[in-house]
Amino acid sequence: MSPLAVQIEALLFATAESWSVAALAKRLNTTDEAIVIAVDELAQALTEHAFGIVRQGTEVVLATAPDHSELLAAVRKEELSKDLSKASAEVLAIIAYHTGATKAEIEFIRGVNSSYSLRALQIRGLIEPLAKGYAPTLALLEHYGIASVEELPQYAETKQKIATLLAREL
Amino acid sequence: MSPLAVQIEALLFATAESWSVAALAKRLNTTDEAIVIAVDELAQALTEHAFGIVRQGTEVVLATAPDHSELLAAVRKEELSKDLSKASAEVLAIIAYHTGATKAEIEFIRGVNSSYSLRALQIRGLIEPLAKGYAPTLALLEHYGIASVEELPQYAETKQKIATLLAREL
Amino acid sequence: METDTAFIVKHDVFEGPIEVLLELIEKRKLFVNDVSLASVTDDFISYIQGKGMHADTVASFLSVAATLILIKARSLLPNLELTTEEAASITDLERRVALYQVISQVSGDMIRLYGKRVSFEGVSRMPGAVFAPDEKLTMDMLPGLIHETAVRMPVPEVKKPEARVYKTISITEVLVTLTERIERAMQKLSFNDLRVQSPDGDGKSQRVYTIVSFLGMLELVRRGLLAAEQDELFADISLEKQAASIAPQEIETDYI
Repeated sequence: MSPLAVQIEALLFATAESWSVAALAKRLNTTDEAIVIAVDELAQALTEHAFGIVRQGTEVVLATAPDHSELLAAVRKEELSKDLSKASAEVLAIIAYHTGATKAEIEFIRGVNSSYSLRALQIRGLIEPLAKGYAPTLALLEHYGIASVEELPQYAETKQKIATLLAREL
Repeated sequence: MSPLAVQIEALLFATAESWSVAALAKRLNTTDEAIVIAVDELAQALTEHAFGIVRQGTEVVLATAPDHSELLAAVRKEELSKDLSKASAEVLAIIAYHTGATKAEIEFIRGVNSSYSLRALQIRGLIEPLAKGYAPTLALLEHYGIASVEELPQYAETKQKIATLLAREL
Repeated sequence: METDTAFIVKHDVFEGPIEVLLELIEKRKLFVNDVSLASVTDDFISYIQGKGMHADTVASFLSVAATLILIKARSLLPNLELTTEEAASITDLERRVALYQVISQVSGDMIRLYGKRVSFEGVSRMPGAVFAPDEKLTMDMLPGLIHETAVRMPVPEVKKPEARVYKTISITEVLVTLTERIERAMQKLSFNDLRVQSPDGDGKSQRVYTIVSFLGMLELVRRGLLAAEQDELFADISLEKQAASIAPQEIETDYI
């Protein structure tokens, strides 16, 4: 591994927090581009390990591979699944497959007021508000044991369908 | 890496505790000998990484390599000298006026996940966990020059306001 | 009319209009398009009538019903002229149902997979807690922070008065009024004359009244009370009273 990739690994491992590419660049005195390349390298170096890089937007964090879910839930005494309501799952799906979805778009699709679900999902930490609309969080990826939203079922085709249908002129 | 070495890595990563060979063997349903071999293998696999296996008697732990101590000390220093985020300040205020506030109560009032703020406030020694919920630390009260939370400005009415918010049905 | 009570009581929780519409279309194994939307109009309206809904819920169902009626009207009267707004509401509804179908295909997975295979973050290896207050955050600022949080917190939902406007419109009532007007009116009427006037006359509720009138009228058309005929291309739709008059109560019972 390059020295930069190792330094990023040290920060992610020791702090156990998510870091944005910009924050890493500032801390390690380098450019965003260099960080992005080094993070890719680190992700590559960790493929055989028990944990790896999880990415959402420009944020990265180290998290365990989902294979160890049960073992670690037992050790950490954490409950694995709290149920997701149908309404929340729909709102979550819209945001996960269409990052930046606004409340208006969500309600256009669902035909019902979605304030309650949006709030419940924010409290669970699964979504976060952007300047405009909502985005999935790292916690969402961790709850599904995936390293990025692209690993969600039928991601590419679903994302494409939503984007096409939403973009069509009125 | 062998599956056993990866499982050991998962346990060490996710707990940040030291594990004895015997405890690992019991948790992973195998023999001490198998654990010793797998730990050696893991140590080997981590030589290029920012952290590695540290042996303390019969116990093993994952720890960052000493090369990164300066970097991590700098991060630590910055973490502690930064202004509190608006989110963390709100969480602190809720806990100050509602001793014993739980994570769920704080998130109900704020409408967003507050794990990060709770962690940040604990690292800075401003709040501490109780058997249930959180309380401001004595050090915080001393810093504000008061002997108890009742001396906080507009204590009674602000405490009442929080109680009203918690009673809201959404 | 075909009714399926099992469908109506299937979900205890509230379903939205788009969800109901998609279920009706999928039950008939149809694709989402204007033809399938027109074909489930009756089912959709009987769903609204069969459910005791809150006023604010009915509003969202009625606006969808209104668009369905337009689609159905167009299929009944191919030469019917639609305003730009009406045409847009039709393509919008098709898009909404198509979008909802895409979402419902993945939201099942979102429920099934949630929390089953979890990734855990590590635990901080940084040195333990040190007292490090933020010097800028004074004690006097704390009540203000609570106040700001309180302001942001949603207020429990109160039934909004504008939602009640919709509640008072029942398709049956409109049918009664419409029938009475037809009974005493002349042989030939243009559609504009048949509009039931909204009591408060604001744009939104006027639109709902217009559309609900249309719905009632179309129901009458469908039942042979009236025959819709169009004198010539681009002319107003003209309606002629037919010989047999059906009592509105019968129509009402049919809906329930």
